[in-house]
Amino acid sequence: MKSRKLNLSSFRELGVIAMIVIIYIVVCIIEPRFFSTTSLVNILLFFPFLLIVSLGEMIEIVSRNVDMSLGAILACSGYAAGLLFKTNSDIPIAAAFIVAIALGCVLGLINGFIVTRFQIPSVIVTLGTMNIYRGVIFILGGKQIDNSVIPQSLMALSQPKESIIGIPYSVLIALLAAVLLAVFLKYFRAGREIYEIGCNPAAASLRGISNNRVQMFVFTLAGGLSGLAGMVFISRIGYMDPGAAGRGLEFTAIAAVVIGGTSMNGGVGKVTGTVLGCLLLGVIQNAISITGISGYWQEAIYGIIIVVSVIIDNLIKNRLAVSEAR
Amino acid sequence: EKKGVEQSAKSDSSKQEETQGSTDDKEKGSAKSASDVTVRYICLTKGIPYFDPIIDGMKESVEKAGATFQDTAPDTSDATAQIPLIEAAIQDKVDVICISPSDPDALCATFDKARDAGIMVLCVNDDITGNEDRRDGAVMSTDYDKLGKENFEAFAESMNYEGKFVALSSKTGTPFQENQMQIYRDMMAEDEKYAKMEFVDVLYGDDEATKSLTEAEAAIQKYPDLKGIISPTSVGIVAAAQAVENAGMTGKIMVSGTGTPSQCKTYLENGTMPNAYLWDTGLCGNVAGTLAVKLATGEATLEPGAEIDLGEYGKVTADDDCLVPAGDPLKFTKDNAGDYDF
Amino acid sequence: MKHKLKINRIIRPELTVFVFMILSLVVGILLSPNFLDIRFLLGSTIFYCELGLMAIPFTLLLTSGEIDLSIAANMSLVACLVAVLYQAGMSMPVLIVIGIAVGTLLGFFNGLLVTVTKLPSLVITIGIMSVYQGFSQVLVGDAAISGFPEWFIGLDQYTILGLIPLNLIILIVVALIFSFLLKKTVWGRKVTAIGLNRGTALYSGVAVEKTKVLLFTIQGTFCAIAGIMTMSRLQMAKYTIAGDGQMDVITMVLLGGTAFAGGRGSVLGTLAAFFIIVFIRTGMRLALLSNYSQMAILGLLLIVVIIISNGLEKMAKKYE
Amino acid sequence: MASYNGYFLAIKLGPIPITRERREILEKKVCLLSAQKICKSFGKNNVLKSVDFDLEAGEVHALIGENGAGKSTLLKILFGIYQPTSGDINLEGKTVRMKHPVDAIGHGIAMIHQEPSVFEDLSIAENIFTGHFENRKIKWEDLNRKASEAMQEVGLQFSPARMMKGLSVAEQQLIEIASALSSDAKIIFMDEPTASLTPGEVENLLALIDTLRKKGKTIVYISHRLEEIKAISDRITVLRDGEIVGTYQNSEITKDQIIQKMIGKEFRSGGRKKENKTFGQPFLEVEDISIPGIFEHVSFQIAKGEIMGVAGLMGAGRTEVARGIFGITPVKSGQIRIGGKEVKIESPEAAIKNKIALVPEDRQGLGLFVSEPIAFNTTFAIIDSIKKRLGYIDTKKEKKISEQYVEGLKTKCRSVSQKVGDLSGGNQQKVSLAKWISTNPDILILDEPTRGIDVGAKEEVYRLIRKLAEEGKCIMMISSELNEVVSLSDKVMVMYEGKQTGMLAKDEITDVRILSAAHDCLEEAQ
Ligand SMILES: Nc1ncnc2c1ncn2[C@@H]1O[C@H](COP(=O)(O)OP(=O)(O)OP(=O)(O)O)[C@@H](O)[C@H]1O
Ligand SMILES: Nc1ncnc2c1ncn2[C@@H]1O[C@H](COP(=O)(O)OP(=O)(O)OP(=O)(O)O)[C@@H](O)[C@H]1O
Ligand SMILES: [Mg+2]
Ligand SMILES: [Mg+2]
Repeated sequence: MKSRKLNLSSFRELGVIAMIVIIYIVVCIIEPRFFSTTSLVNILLFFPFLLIVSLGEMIEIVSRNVDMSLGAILACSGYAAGLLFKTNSDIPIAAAFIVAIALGCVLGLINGFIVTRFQIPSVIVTLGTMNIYRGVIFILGGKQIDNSVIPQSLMALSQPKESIIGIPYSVLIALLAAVLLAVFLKYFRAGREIYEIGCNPAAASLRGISNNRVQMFVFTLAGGLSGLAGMVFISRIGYMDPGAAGRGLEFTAIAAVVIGGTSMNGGVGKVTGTVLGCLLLGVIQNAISITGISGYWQEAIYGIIIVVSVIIDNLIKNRLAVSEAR
Repeated sequence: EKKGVEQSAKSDSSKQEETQGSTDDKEKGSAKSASDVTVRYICLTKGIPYFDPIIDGMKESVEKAGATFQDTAPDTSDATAQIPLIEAAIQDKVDVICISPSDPDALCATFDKARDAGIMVLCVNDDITGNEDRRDGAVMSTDYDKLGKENFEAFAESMNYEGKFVALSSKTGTPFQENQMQIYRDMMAEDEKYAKMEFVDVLYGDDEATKSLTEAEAAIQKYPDLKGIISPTSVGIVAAAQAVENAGMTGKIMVSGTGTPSQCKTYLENGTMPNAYLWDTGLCGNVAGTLAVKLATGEATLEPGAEIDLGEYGKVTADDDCLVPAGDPLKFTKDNAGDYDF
Repeated sequence: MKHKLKINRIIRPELTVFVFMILSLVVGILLSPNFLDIRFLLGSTIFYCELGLMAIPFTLLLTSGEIDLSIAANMSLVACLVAVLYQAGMSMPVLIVIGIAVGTLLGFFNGLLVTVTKLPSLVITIGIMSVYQGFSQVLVGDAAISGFPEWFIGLDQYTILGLIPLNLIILIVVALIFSFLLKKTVWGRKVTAIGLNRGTALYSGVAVEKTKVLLFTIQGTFCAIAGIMTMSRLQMAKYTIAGDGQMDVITMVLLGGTAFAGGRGSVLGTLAAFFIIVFIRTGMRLALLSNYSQMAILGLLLIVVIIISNGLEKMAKKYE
Repeated sequence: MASYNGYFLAIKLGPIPITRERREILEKKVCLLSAQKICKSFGKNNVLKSVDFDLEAGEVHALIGENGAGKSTLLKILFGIYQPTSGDINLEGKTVRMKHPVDAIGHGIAMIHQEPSVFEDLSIAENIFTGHFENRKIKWEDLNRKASEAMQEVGLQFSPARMMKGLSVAEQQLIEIASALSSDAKIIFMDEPTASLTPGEVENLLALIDTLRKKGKTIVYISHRLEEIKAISDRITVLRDGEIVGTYQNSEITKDQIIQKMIGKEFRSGGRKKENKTFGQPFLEVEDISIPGIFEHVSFQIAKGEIMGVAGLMGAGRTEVARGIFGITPVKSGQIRIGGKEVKIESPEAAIKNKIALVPEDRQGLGLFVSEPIAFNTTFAIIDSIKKRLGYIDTKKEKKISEQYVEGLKTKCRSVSQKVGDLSGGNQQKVSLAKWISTNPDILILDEPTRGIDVGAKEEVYRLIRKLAEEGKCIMMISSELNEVVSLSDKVMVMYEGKQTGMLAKDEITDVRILSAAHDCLEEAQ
C-alpha cells in the first residue's frame, strides 16, 4: 500500500508522458515517416534553448515570480557573443559562452535587485526590463549578426552529424543543465530554499531564510541560464537578429513549465516535468510541420493541442491525487 | 491652406476628388526649392539588415539634392503599426512620405489622409498591390517578375531540371512571395524543360528563424527524395540552407532564393546554395530619394509611362501603375559574394 | 488630525500615475513643437482607444486574480468573422450584433474553461490565444477584407465639438462606469474580495466561479467592440488586425496601479496610464526617437512609476 | 495515545517537583536573555511600554495576559521579526541586535509561532528541518529518519515524505513544535502552542517540555490556559496593556490572583447554568449524511435555542461535517431539513440563503481578509443588505454596523478602518465572529470559536453564544476545549475518525464520557 502510494506520487508527470505518446502515435499513423530517428532528433533539436530558458522560468515560478524578460536576456547575451565573434574572429567559443552567461547573470541580477529592493512584483519589473534590455541593444546599434561571423565549431553544436550516439551536443548541454539543476534543487540547502520561499515566504523568513537573497539568486540563475540559451540559440539558427530572437519565448516557456506540473502559486515544480513539457511542445511543433497541416490551420491546431494537453494532464493528475488520498 | 489632421468621415465618392486634389498640391509644391523639402522614410520595422542600404542610399541621395531626410520605423511588423507614424509625419508637415508598407490594405485610409494634407506618398521596396490608386507612386528595387524568372531558371539548372522541390515562404499570402511562387508555377506550366520537376509543397516559416528551420527540417524528412528548396525570403533561405546542412544533404538538396550576400556567403561558399538572388537595395534607396525630391520640387511628375532622368542614378521608366523599378536583379555565387557589403 | 487625514486621501497609488500623465504631457511638448496641438493630440488617442477599451474590463479581471491573454486574438477573430459574413452578404447592423455576441461567447467560453478546469488562467489563455488567432487565420486566410458600407467606415472620425473623437468619449464613459462599479458597488467589492482571498470570499457566500465567468464574459464583449471599432477605423479586417495588443493592455493596466496578483485595482489609474502611453508615444514619435528607445523608455517608466507609487504609499502610512 | 487521566493528573499535581540538578541551575540565576526598556509602537499605537523581561537559564517562563496585551509582540521582538522602537536586548551579558529571525536562530533561539506557518507543498521532513538543515548538502534518508523520530516525540505518525497539505491545524501545530524541538536551540519560544491541541496532545506536550527542561533548555511559554501554566512553569510574567504587571514564582501565586493581575480587576466567572431547558421541535435535522472517505452516517437534530457541542480528537472530521452542511464540499448522501423542509445545499451561497453561518477555524485563510479594514470584514457577509440604489455601498452604514460589533464584542482596535492583520489573534477572532453574527443566521456553526482567545474574552464569547441561543438560534459548536463543550452545550455529538460515536444528552455530558466517545470506547466506559 505504502509503496503504491509512493509510486503514484512520483509519477505526477504521467499525464504529459501520455500526451506525448498519444500525439506521437497519432502522427505516426497519419505520416509513417514521423516514425524515424531523424524525426526524433528534430524533436530534440527543437528544444535545447527552449528547455534552458524554461528551466530558468521554472525556478522563477517556483519562487513565486514570473520573468517576462528571459527572451530579451537571451537576445542580449547572444548578441554580445555575436559582437565578440564579429570583432575578433578567432576568439575561443568557451570565452563567448562565458561572456554570454555572465551578461545573462548581470541582467538577471538587475531584475532581482529591482524586485527585492523596491518590492515590486516581478511581472511588472520584467515587463519593463524586457523592453529596456531589447531597447538598449538597438540604441547601441543593434544590427543583425550574420551567419558568416559565427564560427563553424559553434554551429556544429546543433548539428546532428556531430553528435554523441546521434544526440547533438546542444541537446546534451541542455540536458546537462537540467540534471545539474535537478540535483541542486533536490539535494542542496540553497536549492530547497527556493521552494521554501515560494511555498510560504513569511514562514521561510521566520525560519531565518532571507527572502531577498534567495530571490536575487533565482533571478541571477535564470538570467545566466538565458545567457546560455542565447549561445545555444545562435548555434541552432546560425545568426543573431536581436529584434526577433527570443521574442515571445517567455510565454512558450511558461506554457512548458506549467504543462510540466509547476504551480503558478509557487513552491511546486520539478525539472523532469519541465523537460517533459518542453518535449511535448517539441512533439506538437514537429507533428504539425510534418503532417503538412495547411498553414492557415497550424496556429489553431497548435493552440487546441496545448489547451487539450493541459486539461488532460490536469485530469490525470487529479485522478492520481484522489487515488493517493484513498 | 492647412488642412491639418481634421477629417470628417470620408466616403468613397470623395476619393476620386482626392486624386485630383493631390495633383493640385503637386503643382502648388512646384514653388518649393529643394532646401525646403523634407522626405521622411518609414521603414517596415527596425533592425532588419535588409533595409539598412535602402535607408543609407536614400539619405545619401536626398541630402545630395539639398533636402532634409528623416527616418523612423515601428517596432513590430504588424499591419497597423505604421499608421501612427504616418499620422506623426502629417502632423510634422513633411513633403514626401516614403514608406515600405507592412500591409497592402491596412494603410490605405491613412494614405488618403496624408495626400489630403498635400503630402506625397511613395511606396519603396514594397507596393500596396491592388490599391495602387491610393499612393502617388512606387519605387521597386527591381523588376520582380524578371527576378523570379531568372532565379527559378538558375535554381532549376542547379537541380538538373529534375526532382522534387519545395518552396519555403514567409507568412501565408504575403504578396511578394505569392507572386514569386506563381511565377515558378507559370514557368513550369509553360516550358517543357521543367517537366521532370515537381513542386511538391509550400512551407510557411512566418519569417521566424526557428519556425522556418523546423519547417525546412520536417520537409527534408517528409520527402526523402527532395532535390531542392527555393525560398523567396531572406529568413527562409538561410533557414533552408541551415536545415540542409544539419541533415547532411549538402550537394543533394539545392537551395536558392532571395537573400543578402553577407547572410548567404557561408552557404554559397560551401556549396549548399549554388546561387542566390537579390537586387541592389542601396540603388533602390538612391532612386527613391532622388525621385522624392524631384517630385516635391516639381522638377518631375510621375505619370504612367513617364521617363525620368535621375542623373548619376540613371534613367527610370514608370509603368501603368506609376511603379518604377530601380535596377536589374543581382545574382550571387561563390565567386562574387565577397564583393558586396550588405 | 484632519489635515493629516487629507494627505492620506491624496497620496494614493493612482496619484503617481496622474502626476506622470501630466509629466508626460510636458515631456511631449519639450520633445516637439508640433506636439501641443490639442486636435492632433486628441486625434492620436484613437489608435489606442481600442486597447484602452479592453484594458478597462481587464482591470477588473486582474483585480479578481485572473488574466486573459487571448484578448487581442478574440478581437481579431470577431473582426474577421464579421468581415467574412459581410462579404457573404449579411447586413452590417445585424453583424455588429452578431460580432458582439460572438466575442461575448468567446469570453464566456474562456471563463468556463478557467473555472471548470481550475487551471491558472495565464496558461489556459496562452493556448486559447493561439486557437482564436488560428481560427481567424482559417477564416480569412491572408486576405484583407474591405469594402464596408459607408456609414460604417471611420466611426472614429466622428467628433464631439469637432475636437474630441467619439472613441475617446466612449472610452472615458466606460472607464467612469467601471470605476464606479469596482470602487463603490457591492459587486466591485466582491470582485476585489475574490482577488484578495478566494477562500474567505467563498466562505462568505460570494459566487466566486460565477463572478469570474462573468468577468471573462464582459472582457469578451469589450474585445468584440474593440475589434469592430478597429475594423471601422482601418476600413478592413485581417487576422493580424490586433497584433500583440494584449501586451499593451497588460502594460496599461499594471502602469495604472492594479496589482498583478489581484486584490487591488484602479480603473481610473488604467485610464491615466492610457493617456501616459498616448502622450509619451506620440511625443517620442514626433521627436523621431527610434522605436527601441521608445520601448526602453516605456519600460523604464513602468518601473519608475511603480517604485514611486510604492514609496508614496509607505509615506502615506507614516502619516497615519 | 496516552490516556486522558494523565492530563487531569498533571493539572491536579501542580508544579512538577524540582530536582536537585535543576535547583542548582535555577539557583545560580544565570540571566540568559533579557530585554530592557523595550518599547514598540505601530504607528500611534504603543503596544509595549518600556518592558523589562529576563529569562534565567533552565527555566520555563510563562507569559500571560489578555488578548492584545503584547505577548506575541514581545517574543517577536526578541526573535528579530519586529524591531523595537527603543530598548536593548542582552544575551548572556552582551547587547545583541536581532535584525532578522536569522540572527535569533544564530544565537540559538527557536520559536513556535501563534499562527502556524508551514510549507503546505513541501514534505513533513522538510517542514521540520527548514532553517536548521545540518549541511549544505541534504541526505534525505537521514533526514527522513530524524523527522520520524521528531514526530514520534510529539505523537504523530505520518510518513516523513508526506506533503504537509491536508493536515489539520492541530497537526500542523505539532509539526511546528517538532521542528523547534529538533533544532538544537538553547531557548525555545512557544506562542500558544496548545491553542488548537486536544487534551491528549496537550498532556504530551507538557511532558515533552518537562523533558526539555531536564535537558537544560530554557523555554518561554505563552498560553491562555491557566491549568497548563500552573502545571508547567517556574516563573510567570503577567502583561497588561503593554506593561509588565509583575513576575512571580509559580508557587507564590494562585490562579485567581493571576487572573486578577491580568485583567486588573476582580474576575467573576460566568459559571455554568445547570437549569434543564426544554426545547421545541428540532429546527435543523441532519439525517445520515456522508461524504465517502471523509465522514459517514452523521445524524443529529438541533432545536431553536439549543447549543450542540461537537467534540472529538483532532482529525475526527468535525470540520468536514461543518463544511458539508455549509455546502463547501456538499454532502454526497443523506438529508438536511431546516424547519421541516428538506434543503439541498450545494454551495455556501445556498447555505447563507438558508440562514446558515459558519465561523471557520482557519480565520486568516478562510475567515478574514487580513489586508483589509475591520469594517470591510465585518460587513462582508451582509454586504448585499447595505447597498443603496445601483449597488452603491452605504459606507456610513457599514461603519456604523462595524462599530456596533467592535463595541459589543469589546474588540481592541484603534478604529474600524484598521487593518485586521494588525490585530492580535484574539481580536481577529472577534472580528471573524462579528462578521458571521451580523448575518443574523438561524443556524450558527462555530468551528473552534475561542481558539487563541484570552480568559476574559472567552467569557464574553460564551455569554454571546448563550445570548444567541436565547434569541432562538440553533448553534453547533465544534470545540477541542473540553471545558467549553461541557459548560455550554445542551447536547454533545462526539466524533471519531469520521464516524459519529456518541450523542450525549444534557445530563450525560461529563468529561469522561466525552473523552471515552472521542476514543470510540463509550460502551466500555459504561
Ligand atoms: N503588525 C502590527 N501592526 C499594528 N499593530 C499591531 C501589529 N501586531 C500587533 N499589533 C497590535 O499590538 C497589540 C499586541 O498584539 P500581540 O499580538 O502582541 O498580542 P497578544 O498578547 O499576543 O494577544 P493574543 O493573546 O490575542 O495573541 C495589539 O493591540 C495589536 O493590535
Ligand atoms: N483539504 C484536505 N485534504 C485532505 N485531507 C484533509 C483535508 N482537510 C482535512 N483533511 C483530513 O481530514 C480529516 C478530518 O479533518 P478535520 O479538519 O475535519 O478534523 P477536525 O475534527 O475538525 O479536527 P480539528 O479541527 O481538531 O483539526 C483529517 O485527518 C485531516 O487530515
Ligand atoms: Mg499572541
Ligand atoms: Mg477542525
